[in-house]
Amino acid sequence: MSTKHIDVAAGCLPTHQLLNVSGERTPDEELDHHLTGLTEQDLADFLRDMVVLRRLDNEATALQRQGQLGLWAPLLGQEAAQIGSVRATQDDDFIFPSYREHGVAWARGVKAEDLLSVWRGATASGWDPHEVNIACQQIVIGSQALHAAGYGMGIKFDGGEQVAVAYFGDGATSQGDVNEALIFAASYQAPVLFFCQNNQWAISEPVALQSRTQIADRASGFGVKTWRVDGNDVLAVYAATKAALAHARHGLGPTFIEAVTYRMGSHTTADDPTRYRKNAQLEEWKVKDPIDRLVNHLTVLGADVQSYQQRAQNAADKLAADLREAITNMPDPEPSELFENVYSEVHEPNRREKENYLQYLADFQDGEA
Amino acid sequence: MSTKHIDVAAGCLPTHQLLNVSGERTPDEELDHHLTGLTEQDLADFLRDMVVLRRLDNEATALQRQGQLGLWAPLLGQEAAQIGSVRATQDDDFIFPSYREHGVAWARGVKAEDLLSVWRGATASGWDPHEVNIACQQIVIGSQALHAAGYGMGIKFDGGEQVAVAYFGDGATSQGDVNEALIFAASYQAPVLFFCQNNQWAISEPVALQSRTQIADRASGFGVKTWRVDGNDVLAVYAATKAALAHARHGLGPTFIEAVTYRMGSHTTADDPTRYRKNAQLEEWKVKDPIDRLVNHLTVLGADVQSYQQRAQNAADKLAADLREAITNMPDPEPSELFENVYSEVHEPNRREKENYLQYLADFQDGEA
Amino acid sequence: MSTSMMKALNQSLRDALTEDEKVVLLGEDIGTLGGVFRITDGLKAEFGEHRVVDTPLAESGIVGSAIGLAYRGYRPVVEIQFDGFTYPAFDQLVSQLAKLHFRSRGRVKMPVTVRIPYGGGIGSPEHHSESPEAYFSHTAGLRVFAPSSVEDAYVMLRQAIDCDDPVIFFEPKRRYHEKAEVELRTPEKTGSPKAKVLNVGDDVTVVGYGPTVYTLKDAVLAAEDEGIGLEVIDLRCLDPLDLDTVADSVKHTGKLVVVHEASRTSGIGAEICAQITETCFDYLEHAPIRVTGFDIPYPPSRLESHHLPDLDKVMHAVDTVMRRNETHTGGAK
Amino acid sequence: MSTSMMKALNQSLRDALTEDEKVVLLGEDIGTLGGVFRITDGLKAEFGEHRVVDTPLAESGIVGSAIGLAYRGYRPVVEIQFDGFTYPAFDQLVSQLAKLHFRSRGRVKMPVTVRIPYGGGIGSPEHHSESPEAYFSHTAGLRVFAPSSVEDAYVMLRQAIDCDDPVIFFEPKRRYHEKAEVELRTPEKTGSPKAKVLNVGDDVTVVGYGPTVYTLKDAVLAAEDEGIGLEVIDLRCLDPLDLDTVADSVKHTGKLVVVHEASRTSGIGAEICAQITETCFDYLEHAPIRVTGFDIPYPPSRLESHHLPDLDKVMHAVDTVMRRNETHTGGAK
Ligand SMILES: Cc1ncc(C[n+]2csc(CCOP(=O)(O)OP(=O)(O)O)c2C)c(N)n1
Ligand SMILES: Cc1ncc(C[n+]2csc(CCOP(=O)(O)OP(=O)(O)O)c2C)c(N)n1
Ligand SMILES: [Mg+2]
Ligand SMILES: [Mg+2]
Repeated sequence: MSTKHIDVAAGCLPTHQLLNVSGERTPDEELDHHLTGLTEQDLADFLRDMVVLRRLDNEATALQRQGQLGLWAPLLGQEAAQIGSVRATQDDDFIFPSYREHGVAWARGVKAEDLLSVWRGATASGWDPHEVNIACQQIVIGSQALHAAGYGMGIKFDGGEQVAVAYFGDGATSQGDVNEALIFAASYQAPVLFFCQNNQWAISEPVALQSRTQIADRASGFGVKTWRVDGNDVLAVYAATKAALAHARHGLGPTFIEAVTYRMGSHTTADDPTRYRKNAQLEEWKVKDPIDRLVNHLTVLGADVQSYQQRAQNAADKLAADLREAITNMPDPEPSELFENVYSEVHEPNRREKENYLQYLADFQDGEA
Repeated sequence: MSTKHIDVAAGCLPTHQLLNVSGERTPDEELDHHLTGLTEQDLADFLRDMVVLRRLDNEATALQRQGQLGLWAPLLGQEAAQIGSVRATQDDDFIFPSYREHGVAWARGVKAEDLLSVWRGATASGWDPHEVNIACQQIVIGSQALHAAGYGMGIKFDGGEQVAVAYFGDGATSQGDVNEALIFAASYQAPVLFFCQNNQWAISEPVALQSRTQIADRASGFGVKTWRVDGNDVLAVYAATKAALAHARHGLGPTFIEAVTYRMGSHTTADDPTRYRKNAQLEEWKVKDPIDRLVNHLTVLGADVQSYQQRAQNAADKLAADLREAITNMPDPEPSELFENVYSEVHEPNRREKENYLQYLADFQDGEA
Repeated sequence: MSTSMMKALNQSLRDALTEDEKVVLLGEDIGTLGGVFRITDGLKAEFGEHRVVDTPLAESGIVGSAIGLAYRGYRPVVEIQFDGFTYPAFDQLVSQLAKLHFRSRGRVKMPVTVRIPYGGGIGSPEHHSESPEAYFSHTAGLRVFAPSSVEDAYVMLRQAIDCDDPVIFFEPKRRYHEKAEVELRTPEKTGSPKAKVLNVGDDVTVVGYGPTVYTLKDAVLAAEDEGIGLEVIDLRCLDPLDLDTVADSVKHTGKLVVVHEASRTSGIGAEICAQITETCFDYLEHAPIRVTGFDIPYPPSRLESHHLPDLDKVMHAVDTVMRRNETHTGGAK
Repeated sequence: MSTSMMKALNQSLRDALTEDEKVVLLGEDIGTLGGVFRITDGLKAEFGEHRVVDTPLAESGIVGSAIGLAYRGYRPVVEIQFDGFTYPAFDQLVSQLAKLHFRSRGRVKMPVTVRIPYGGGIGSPEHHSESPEAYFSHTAGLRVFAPSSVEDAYVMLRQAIDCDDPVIFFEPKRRYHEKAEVELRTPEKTGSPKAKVLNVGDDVTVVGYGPTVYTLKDAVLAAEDEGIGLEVIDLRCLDPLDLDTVADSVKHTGKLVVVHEASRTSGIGAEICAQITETCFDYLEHAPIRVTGFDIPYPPSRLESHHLPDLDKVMHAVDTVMRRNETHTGGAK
């Protein structure tokens, strides 16, 4: 790594943390009240979510290794950032995710095999956006931030109570589109939450290459209300998201959250992180593991952690088995699908192309061609 | 104008002013020393520059009205922002202007008729960028900011002492490219000055539509050292530009200046500002006129203002007469130019296309076709 | 009633805004100013700032936020101020707008209309005279409309807005002031417009669209003087291309000239010539030829008359396919 | 010595960096990682971070800053990580890079090479398998190179970097691992590569480039079995198109099949068919036809084998122009 990117300017914004590494609750004047009403059962549910999610992620990686998926983008280490935020949303808040928000989609009810079907190359989209209020996953870095801005403008125009939420990474903040999205959302004071998972890396590039300030400080410059939170602290993420959504619902406009986390795994199954980052960094972050953190907290609270863990484990086992079964039996799509949904109303050249190709295939099978 | 854009967040950055409206020098701890060495003669030269420039601008508008130019983008009111900044640069600092920086190009030695030839539609470029160290004028809003970032990266890579300077407007700050340029320049700590003339309007759109914070505050969020200055105060502009260039030359990276000014005229000769802005605003800004300001200052200093003004007037008269003469006699380009410089090395289809068309024209003149 | 194309477009937007509250307009300077071409004149005053929206100066932002609005159930109509400023939005147009219906397996509709005043001939500076239609014709998932007449401007814009697919709507800006006696009626059907035979003739099929159609109408008269009958076809829709209409004509005339302002190489003319050669090979008496802009950046305006297809170039091409001038291929290259 | 295309490209960059200190590489992940395809492997270590530059994640930023570097006298070589991520840079490519030489009346040179790994067939997710070459072929001011072989990869990349005009350099990513016995030698001339006849044959001219050329080589053998002689031409350069070589061949064979992965409508195949019809009209025994990707967004990878031109589709097209299958036009549409 080059020296020129090390001296990042000290940020103005503090990093909110509600749980320290030992799982103790640390007070936070601004965010504490957003935890009001959260029960031990809720915490246990967070734990189950994160454990199941980690298992889903592991299973997907394994399935990729076995040739069942074309690729997979692990979320290992980002469970709290995803679960803490999505669990703070309402079901009718509309989410615009990138390609790594498996946890967000799953928590909203998308089936694991539907999630994976896209990575298998069997389909272009794993869910119906209007059913789960999550847009199609986005691969083009940063594009979805503008869609969220537009959706938020729509909420504002029609007087809705919802919030549009864009998820993206630290690398994405360098794209023009993300910056334009901040500008649009700010200009119309639209109810949009920009949720940035700063996992320290954009493939092989450290976050300091993208920004010499804290990413959260960047957003402030746009006049967007911003929080920087410990992204491995599910309570801090949850509380900040609650705060941001409340801000939007009060008509106060867009917000930004930088969730400081770490991509513990490879960028995708095609990536080899040993080529560009030191093991020491990984070790440092292991200590901050989001699941351990919550387990510690439940322990501090004196809860029956083991039974919660057991329950989570059972759910994870079941999910993994079902998932493997579903994926390994997933049929390939029919060739006719190639031509479907290119247009919402079939047009003549589209119709002919389909007809010709299916005829060609049929002739071929007849041994004619 | 819609109400939702009125409550712009109060900025953090102060607006530097070295001359108040009456022409009195107001102290400024940060910028004062950048005026060291500036003589009364220099001030008189600034005055001449601004007077000549205003005349050039008026003459161009008149020539457009008379059909000699296709279009013109007046700079009326922005003379101090342009002259103050360009006079602070070194000749080998490389400038990336937009389409309104007539003053910048002219001050660097571009002939008035060469400037206007582009607006006449006679040529694609009025100067040789490598001769005057100014890139071709840029119409696509914001693009040139990235070119400046790249040029600055080049200076950094080859250890040069120069600075790359990008000029753009308030509207341009909404373009992805300008934001990406800030990111690139900051990432490499490249010697780049982003000079934004906030003239309050992007055609019919008020600056508050583009940004709810002061534009200068936006730049700070990128970790770029920033000044906000009274753009109608030639001394403040000059001093801030000196400060920014020194910053870059000391290897401290990119800087940003927001010069707060006003577009006193129409966006272009095709525009009718009465459709979207109140006369009262114009009247308000007339009081802050940059030329009057400097005249007042010279008066305060006890200088022989009248003789300076006379000298400026004479220079302006001469320029206007020469310019009119040159433009009205400017020949149209030859059709063969259509095909030249599409590639630096002519290739076969390009050669054939030219040959065919010139032959077609020749036949046509022979009455054959 | 005599109406200009500008007024027809304005009325089309007004009627769409009136009939469907989900229609919203987005663009630079389209609100208070009414657009630099005044196409949206008066609409903000009439429908309010939440229906006619002045946007920050960022084309990717405009198209990207229109996509978000479509996700929300809106029917956004976007104005790109000039053709040459389409490209900052290219990624949103090509990777998002064009593909989202396919990506979502039909679950998300993208009824977004992108209005682009295009083409040259108005003495403008660089980037104000481009014809980028081929880029979109090559991009699956988009429809591309290119009206040439006052009536079509009205009707096809209504159709574009009603269409559940994204439509790139090219307005021939140098014809904005053309007038016609028309009654502006709400179209009955959406879908994509078909090509239209504007003049029936026996000798040469001449195909154009948008701003060049007026030139082709002049050519009909000029050719008549020479005893040549031109069958003139206005394509109207560039994607999907309705080449059945063209093929029917070429089967009759045996000769084809295609005209557009855009650069020649890999332009839409190439596609038309290639397809017609496929479908009409045995009928062709001469290779289909093209009259187009040159393969150069759009030139300074004092040279643009050379760059643009004009009556002389079209007639020269007609003579060529009629085998009346054998020496060289001239303007048609 | 047996070399892979990846290694040849890597060596080409290394040699260019060594010979001219003004050559700099820019891109995402090209430094420490050596690029997601490892084409720049080891170069940052060898030449330093001011020659091999990891950039922030912004394609417009990459191309725009390369333009600035070119103004400063550099010869930037840009990597776009995957074809589908070219579009955010489209404005800088089309309105700036392509036009600056013209705009400056020849005073500014833009010797920028934009490397784009392109095409499908590697089982990737969306946006990783596109073939956007037609967009650039339609854009005057750019050159477009598309090598197919290991040797060409080396030589043409050197030529691209040496060229004073901007070159969009398309690398056939699914052939990166192809190997050949070659000696990598510095080319003598710059300018644009000419088309190359890879196989001489009497019956049908088959034209391709980049990733499809391997398929065409297979077709030669398959056709031979059927007693058909294919003349296979590798275009190598897509702008300027060297169609003299193709025309010479078609004048001999009378039949043309053009093959590419990109969608068919307004693709480069259309231009080739249109031009060849113009120049070879009297020689053609059948309309030129195309074997291309469909007019659809690139499909999910489990369907991509249907979308891509393959041996069967090429042979089907050969049979069609040989008038051996009359019932329908099938894969060649
Ligand atoms: C426009 C665009 N450019 C390049 C890529 C290739 N790419 C995929 S992921 C990635 C890094 C993204 O980093 P970040 O935004 O931090 O998200 P993370 O992967 O860390 O979740 C890159 C460069 C892309 N998908 N889209
Ligand atoms: C990419 C792009 N979009 C739109 C335009 C049309 N346009 C020309 S000038 C202008 C306003 C620019 O405002 P600002 O940046 O404030 O500069 P000013 O004109 O005030 O100097 C617009 C929208 C353009 N030239 N480029
Ligand atoms: Mg990241
Ligand atoms: Mg302005």
